[in-house]
Amino acid sequence: MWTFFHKLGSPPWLYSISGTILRWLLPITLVALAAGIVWGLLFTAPDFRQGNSYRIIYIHVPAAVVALAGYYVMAIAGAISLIWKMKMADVAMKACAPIGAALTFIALVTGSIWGKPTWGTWWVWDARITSMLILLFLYLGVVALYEAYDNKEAAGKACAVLSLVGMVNIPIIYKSVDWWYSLHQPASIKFTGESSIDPSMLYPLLLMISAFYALFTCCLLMNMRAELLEREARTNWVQRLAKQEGRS
Amino acid sequence: MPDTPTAHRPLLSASGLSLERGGRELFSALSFEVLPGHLLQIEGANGAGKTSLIRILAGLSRYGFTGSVTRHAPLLYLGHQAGVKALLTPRENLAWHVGGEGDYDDERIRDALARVGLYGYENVPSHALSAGQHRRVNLARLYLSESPLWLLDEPFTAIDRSGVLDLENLLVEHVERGGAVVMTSHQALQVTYEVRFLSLLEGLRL
Amino acid sequence: MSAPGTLPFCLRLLRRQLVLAFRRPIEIGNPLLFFAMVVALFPLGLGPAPEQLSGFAPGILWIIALLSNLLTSDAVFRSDFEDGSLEQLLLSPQPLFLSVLAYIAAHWLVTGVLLALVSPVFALMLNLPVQAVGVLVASLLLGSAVLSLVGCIGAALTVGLKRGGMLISLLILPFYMPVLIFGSAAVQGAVTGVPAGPYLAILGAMLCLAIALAPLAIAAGLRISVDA
Amino acid sequence: MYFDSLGAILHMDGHGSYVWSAYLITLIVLAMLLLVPRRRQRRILQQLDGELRRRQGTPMALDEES
Repeated sequence: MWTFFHKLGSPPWLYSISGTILRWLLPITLVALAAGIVWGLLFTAPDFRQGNSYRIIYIHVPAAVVALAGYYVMAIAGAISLIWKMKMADVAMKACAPIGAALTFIALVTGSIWGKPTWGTWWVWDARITSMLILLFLYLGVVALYEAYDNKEAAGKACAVLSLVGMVNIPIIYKSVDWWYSLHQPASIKFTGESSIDPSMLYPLLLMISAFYALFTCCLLMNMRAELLEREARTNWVQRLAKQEGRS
Repeated sequence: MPDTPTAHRPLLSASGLSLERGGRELFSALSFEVLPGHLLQIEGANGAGKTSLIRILAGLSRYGFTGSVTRHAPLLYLGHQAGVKALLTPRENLAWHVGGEGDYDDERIRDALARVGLYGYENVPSHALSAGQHRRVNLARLYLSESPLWLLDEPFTAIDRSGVLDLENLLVEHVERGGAVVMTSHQALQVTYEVRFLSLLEGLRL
Repeated sequence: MSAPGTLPFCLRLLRRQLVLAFRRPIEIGNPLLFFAMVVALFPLGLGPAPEQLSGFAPGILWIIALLSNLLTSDAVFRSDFEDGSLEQLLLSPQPLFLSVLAYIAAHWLVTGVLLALVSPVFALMLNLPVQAVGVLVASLLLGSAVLSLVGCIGAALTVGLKRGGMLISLLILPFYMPVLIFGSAAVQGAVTGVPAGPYLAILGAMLCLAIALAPLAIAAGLRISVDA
Repeated sequence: MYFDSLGAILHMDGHGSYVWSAYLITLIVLAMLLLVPRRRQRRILQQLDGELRRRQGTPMALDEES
């Protein structure tokens, strides 16, 4: 366990192992993503109430699920960097924020587009959308805080604290928004319950969720690799790498 | 409490301290111990990392360096800023100090302020005092403090000639009592006591 | 002579912060003035119809209280950071968790409590039904303590930054939202005759959680800010 | 395949514009997510390589300069 941690803490090792992982994971992810999109768009029957517009679910729900999970990944990485002072956790945490923000953005935009044919309006203050909006604010707060610090090491620590505070708060925020929505519930608007989703719709959805998770991992690793190179620019292994690969 | 100082037990020990800023190595593998009776002056040009080192020693800098610092005794740190609130009087500044070192009664505070040449200024609002007098209020903490280990960053800044003399005497008194002082300063100490020098590049020397 | 006990030390810090605040009364008056001015904005923006205003009053009052709290929380640690007192606080032998609570208590007393106490005046100006005024004050008292605790997290994380003013709002506002939801719901409930007890209990629960956890984050944030 | 023709795919019973725009935006954002770190990585390596060559002062660099 400890040696594994030590290895994780070694930048050249992390760089090379993440390169190997990416070589396999990235193609698989792209194929799964393409397959899921084609399946969801072309090979499933439309929803009996919402018609074809429900096909947006295949990107909206995965983006939302992974965006939320991404915040927890970020907070856990932050906790590791604070407790064990592991620099790689810092790098991972920093890389999570923009990806999570982008996924949250996707979830919001697709939700809004979905809302137009379903509810007849681009934006509804529904519990889930409101929660996603707050999640976007949380992500952007982390990005803004990171950018505001000149000392990047301090920036990482500060963002780690902020993301931990966010992790404690997210369940509270989600529960309160849920409760708030049930208090003010406009009667007619409701999702078709996802619990009763038909298997023929569920399988492509599960595929897409997995693909989004894989995509998140790929982006995370790629961002970490770039960040590693920048932080370790003065070391021998990066300079060797630059000689090999920089001249293309 | 420096009552029976065991001369060989260090008050502070640093091992393998290295610091890099902006790709430049300020110091590396710096190891030393501060024993009771030591008067240690950190040497180096502007930007050499003196303040960084003293902040690491105090425990204010916790990231960005390698090596370890162990503090075995309560310490008193005086930094660049005076830490004096303009809205409080010198007496209140000392009595309610956020450092939380001790309960000082008015008499002790009056004595300490008198020692730094602020007799009669106890209840004047600090915004009526000059920058040098703010620093003196801060230095009055040295007369109140019972911490054996003092970390002083440029204590002579904005202090006039007689103030410097008083302060030098105080430092010697403190180390003779079994305390220890680690300080940075651009000027050489005019004291008869043995001063140790810590060069950021070469390490400890006499 | 030895170091003072933790409780006396914290009370001394509290007293220091309160004296500092009261020696500059304008700083205490500013949030109240802000409250009054923004209250005046709403009739101008929404129209003066009393029924409409009274419908929005719980939300309006809570949002303004939240904003004035937010605007003042930036200053909690700033002057101590600038004059070096914060370094001394971090080096003090006292537990930082509790000394930080003293700072927050002072902030709560001079903003939250004061706002809660004057809020009935503004509630009447916005035609809030009289039976809801008591709940408004109670919810503001409880809620503003949570706001102070959470706001100080943002203050601690941004105190070292030159341009922290706007940033703190971005960091902290999302965490204010649950407090806003339950605080304004309590007042809304009182208007429609729903017992406010459960809402206040939830606010109290949030307060307990915040007291237990926020000082940890604030202490960590202060250490990072002083380090940077 | 659920749809009969390309036209039906694009139209989707009137919801086509919503569905397709949602997918398009998503794909653009995802593509950016993947391309930005890749470009950043390449840029860092190139800059570093240039820096190293400058420091060594190879004749190649002189030729390019003239």
